[in-house]
Amino acid sequence: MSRPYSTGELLAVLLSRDLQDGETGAAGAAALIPMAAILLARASHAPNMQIAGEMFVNPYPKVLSSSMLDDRALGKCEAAETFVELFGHSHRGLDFFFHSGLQYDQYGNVNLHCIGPWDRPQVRGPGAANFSYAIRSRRFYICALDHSPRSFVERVDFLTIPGNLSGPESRRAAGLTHQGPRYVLTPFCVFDFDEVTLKMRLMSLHPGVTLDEVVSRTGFAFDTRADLSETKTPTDDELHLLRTIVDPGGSLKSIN
Amino acid sequence: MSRPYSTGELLAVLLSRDLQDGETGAAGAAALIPMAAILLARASHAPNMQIAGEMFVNPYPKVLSSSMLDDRALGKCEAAETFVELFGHSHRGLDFFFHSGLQYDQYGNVNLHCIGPWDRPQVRGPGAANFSYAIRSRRFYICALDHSPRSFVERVDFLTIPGNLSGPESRRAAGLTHQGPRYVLTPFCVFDFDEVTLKMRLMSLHPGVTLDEVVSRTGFAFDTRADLSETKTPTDDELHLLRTIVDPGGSLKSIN
Amino acid sequence: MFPDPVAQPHPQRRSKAVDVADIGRVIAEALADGGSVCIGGLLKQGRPVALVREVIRAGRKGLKLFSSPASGYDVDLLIAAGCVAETYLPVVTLEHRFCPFFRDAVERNTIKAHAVDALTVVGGLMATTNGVPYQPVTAWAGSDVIDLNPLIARTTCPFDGTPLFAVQAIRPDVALIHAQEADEFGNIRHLSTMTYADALIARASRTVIVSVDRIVPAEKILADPTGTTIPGFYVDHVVQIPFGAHPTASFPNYSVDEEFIDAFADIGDAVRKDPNRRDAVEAYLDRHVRDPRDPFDYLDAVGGYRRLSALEDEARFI
Amino acid sequence: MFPDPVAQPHPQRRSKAVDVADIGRVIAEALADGGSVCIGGLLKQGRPVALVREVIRAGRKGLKLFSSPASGYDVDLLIAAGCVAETYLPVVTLEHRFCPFFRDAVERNTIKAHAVDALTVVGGLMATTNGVPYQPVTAWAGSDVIDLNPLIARTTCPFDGTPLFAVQAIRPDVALIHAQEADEFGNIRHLSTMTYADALIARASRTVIVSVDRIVPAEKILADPTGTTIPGFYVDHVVQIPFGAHPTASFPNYSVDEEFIDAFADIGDAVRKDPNRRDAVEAYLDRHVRDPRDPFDYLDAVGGYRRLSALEDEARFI
Repeated sequence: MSRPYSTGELLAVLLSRDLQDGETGAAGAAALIPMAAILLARASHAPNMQIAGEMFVNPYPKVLSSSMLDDRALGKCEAAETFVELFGHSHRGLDFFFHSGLQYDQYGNVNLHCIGPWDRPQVRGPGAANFSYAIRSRRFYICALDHSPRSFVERVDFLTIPGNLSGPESRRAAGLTHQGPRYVLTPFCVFDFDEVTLKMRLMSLHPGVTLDEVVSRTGFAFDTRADLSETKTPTDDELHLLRTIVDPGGSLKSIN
Repeated sequence: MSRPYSTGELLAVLLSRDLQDGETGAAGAAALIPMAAILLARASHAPNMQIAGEMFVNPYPKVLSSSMLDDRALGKCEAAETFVELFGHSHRGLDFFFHSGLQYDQYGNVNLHCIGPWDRPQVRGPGAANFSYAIRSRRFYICALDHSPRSFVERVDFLTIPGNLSGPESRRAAGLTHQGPRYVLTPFCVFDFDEVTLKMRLMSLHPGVTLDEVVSRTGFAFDTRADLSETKTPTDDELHLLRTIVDPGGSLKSIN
Repeated sequence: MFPDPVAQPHPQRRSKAVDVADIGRVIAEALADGGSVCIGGLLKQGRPVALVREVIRAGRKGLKLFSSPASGYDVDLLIAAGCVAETYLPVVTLEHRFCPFFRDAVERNTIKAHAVDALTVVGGLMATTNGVPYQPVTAWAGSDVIDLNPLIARTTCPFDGTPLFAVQAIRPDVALIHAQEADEFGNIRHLSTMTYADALIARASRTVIVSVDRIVPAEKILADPTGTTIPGFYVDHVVQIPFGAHPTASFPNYSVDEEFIDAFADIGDAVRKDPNRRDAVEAYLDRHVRDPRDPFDYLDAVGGYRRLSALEDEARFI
Repeated sequence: MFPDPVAQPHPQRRSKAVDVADIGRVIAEALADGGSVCIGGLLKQGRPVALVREVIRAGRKGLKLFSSPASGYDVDLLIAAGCVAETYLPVVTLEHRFCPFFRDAVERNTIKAHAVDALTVVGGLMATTNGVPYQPVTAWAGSDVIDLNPLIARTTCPFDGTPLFAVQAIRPDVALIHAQEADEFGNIRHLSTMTYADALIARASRTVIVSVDRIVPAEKILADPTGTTIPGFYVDHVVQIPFGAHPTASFPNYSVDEEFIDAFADIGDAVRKDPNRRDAVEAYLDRHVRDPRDPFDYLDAVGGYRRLSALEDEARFI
């Protein structure tokens, strides 16, 4: 592509813009893009960002690593916690968290466990360490690098991370009171969720991507926002900060 | 007195002899004599004594202090814990603990709360941080420096530390399965507890003390062991260890 | 929807450090009459006594007091000043003697001193930090403390039906804590061996105010993250107050001022025996709490550098 | 009745240090077929892989596996060797790829991989350390993990009747943990920034076996008691095993051997697609687990000093 940024950089920038100053959030293992987003937000408009909820507080990594749960990635940080404190964080919730998985459905539920039946799956996935952040945090983001009919399905085979379940009534019945999934970011587009149906809704297309392309990659029917727009691409300032402060090693560049 | 040891030294030595190698135990605040007993046991026959259950592990104090919960008293130690870990210890219990109080009754119950009625006491005491060690530890010792009819009463006004409650039936009903109070040490004598009635029973008289003296100081009737003996006083070896290793500052000498 | 970021100079991270001259206002704003306050430290160590004096200076009344399971001088001072309505304190003692004002207030029935134990307070704070409504407790039997304890209920184990107890989550309005070091972002370091329930209290409380002996550069925190005992995001305000724990200790920096505590207890015992001597209490509170304009003034009033350096020496040579 | 102490030379304190040559026997004695084992560390860090290899060498079968909430290589190795009957593991992953033996075993239904999450395992271990039969959990809703979780029950809050969950206490037979330092009395020091669930696992387990990079003089522990992450009285055996976490990391001493892990996963993926290649697994297990007479032999087999010093360099220069 002739774009001056990679998909990884685009998604990190998009996510970073939605993180507010003073918020507390975290990314789990295998979360290069979310971690970059948090660090970029902190380096730009959100200097009071608190990176906490895993087993460390406010890291200053020297390199952007694929997992933040790794001393290679941690660099300096302000404090260490343990899984006991994580238990409390999981109950009290964060402002934001991130998830990705094997499958995503139209209600923003995520499957990390299995494709096919639980008892005899065709594919057994890794499972999820912690789905409570999805329930207790104020919102979460889905960052899906594989956008295909295989991964964007009508109904997840196994519901690991609760998103909007089967819609408003089911959320009420389960006692889910927070926003749940806020945006779904893929290499092709951004979805938000319809306020009434709580289903995925196309919000913006990345430059050069057509609606038909997203339709063909998505295994369920979805609505489109009346104000469907082109995704606002990274500014020079954002890319500069990202490449000099957040990801000097260029890990995001290889994500396309 | 012409005795070559103080009451404090005598009681510390007596207690130390009953602590076994490899056991885990602790003393709380205001526990000079129990702490000396533990340290003496460790310095003599019990090198694998684990001093734990409060907020530190295996201290090596430079001075014997009135409270072990004090950095002045702690000296070096092997680890620090907090009240969260103490919560767990309190449930799982120790091998031994020590208690003293405002009042003691014939069943070895201890009152640390009030003399007179709870709602309008004549004397309000300090309360007890933790009575669970009395229940969950394998045994505990009562170390009573005030042996008088005012403190040794038929029935405690307030039952803070459960000893043998009202006897075997009450212990069963409350689900108490450990030994509870093992010995009561005073400046005049040692009581154990009758295996059947679970009441205090005179076991030995300190040198020079008469049965009448103990009777007159005790506010309830008590049995006497058939083999009532004179308390076995500290050996030279014990006093030497006590004075050189455990209490070089001589804090125990002033307790008479 | 993702906005274009507005081009602007990047803002700076906010400091949580409060000037010592403003700490009274901060405490007055955080704690209302009738509010609940939880005090860190233990007995004569690491108690945030300077912050407690600010509570008195703010004139707070009707407080509900929580603490790590063993408390003494500071609680007695709050009671002496008439700030307290209820206590949830397992132990109130000066160790070698009773707390006279606590004793007197309970005996005269002017405060409600609830019967609780360490597991009540610690378990209740644990429940809050764990984000659950209660903590199961099984280690209770036989004591009158259970029957009078207002914070517990009986329940059964959902797996085997065994009867057990529950202590309800405790969420104090304000935590007052003292430690040795912090950075301006509220990352706290205890240098003492024991840290009592301080981290637990900080995690469980709505507003957390910490006094420290020294505010240190943030680089010092980053150089040793495992030394941080309370991460900054649990802390609302941090203030450097020299000898802020006096007359209790702040190990390893300074030791307990036992004489000072005894002098206070002597007044308390005298007043307990003769209520006509109440003016001695007011004189004490004036001199040590109300009159000093700031903590430096207080330190002059309690003996100045001569006394304080002796307490530093004691901590160093123990 | 207080005996006269027998005059005798005072005995010495016992060491908990095990010679590396004896650790296999110690593990074999502590862990029976069908027993439960809980593994410390996290993902590719601080996993006690040398101890895990001893479990395989001992020929253990039918094990129930617990771990800190995220596990990978070592769990996959145990499954590859046929030691495992059931897993209670929230996540099993190599992060950049799946764990092939775990995946294969579940897909072929040769192990029972229970649906649990971090709060199940952590809450269950917390209940044991707290000495209570269960831990309340309220942060669950909507996930299929709840409905399939064998360790939880529904209950209600005894204070207000709100429905909530309980996870039952988890008490593993054996904990296997790796840390950087210990003294001979089993006082453990992690030098890594994160310590995961290691202290919790040690407190919750019946028998605790810890491998360390170095056994250090007891004086080093006494000089910094707040650096002790697991007090010795929770620990049964401690053993110095050079590179005992390999191929996972032991920060700050050495980093992850990613290539080594990938080579294993490549074998696993090949066998998963073609079960006739099972001999490749046996060859791997022979070479890296069964044949080395001791951990030094193992280190030679995985690349000797050349490879290991590169891992030390990586940890130092990160």
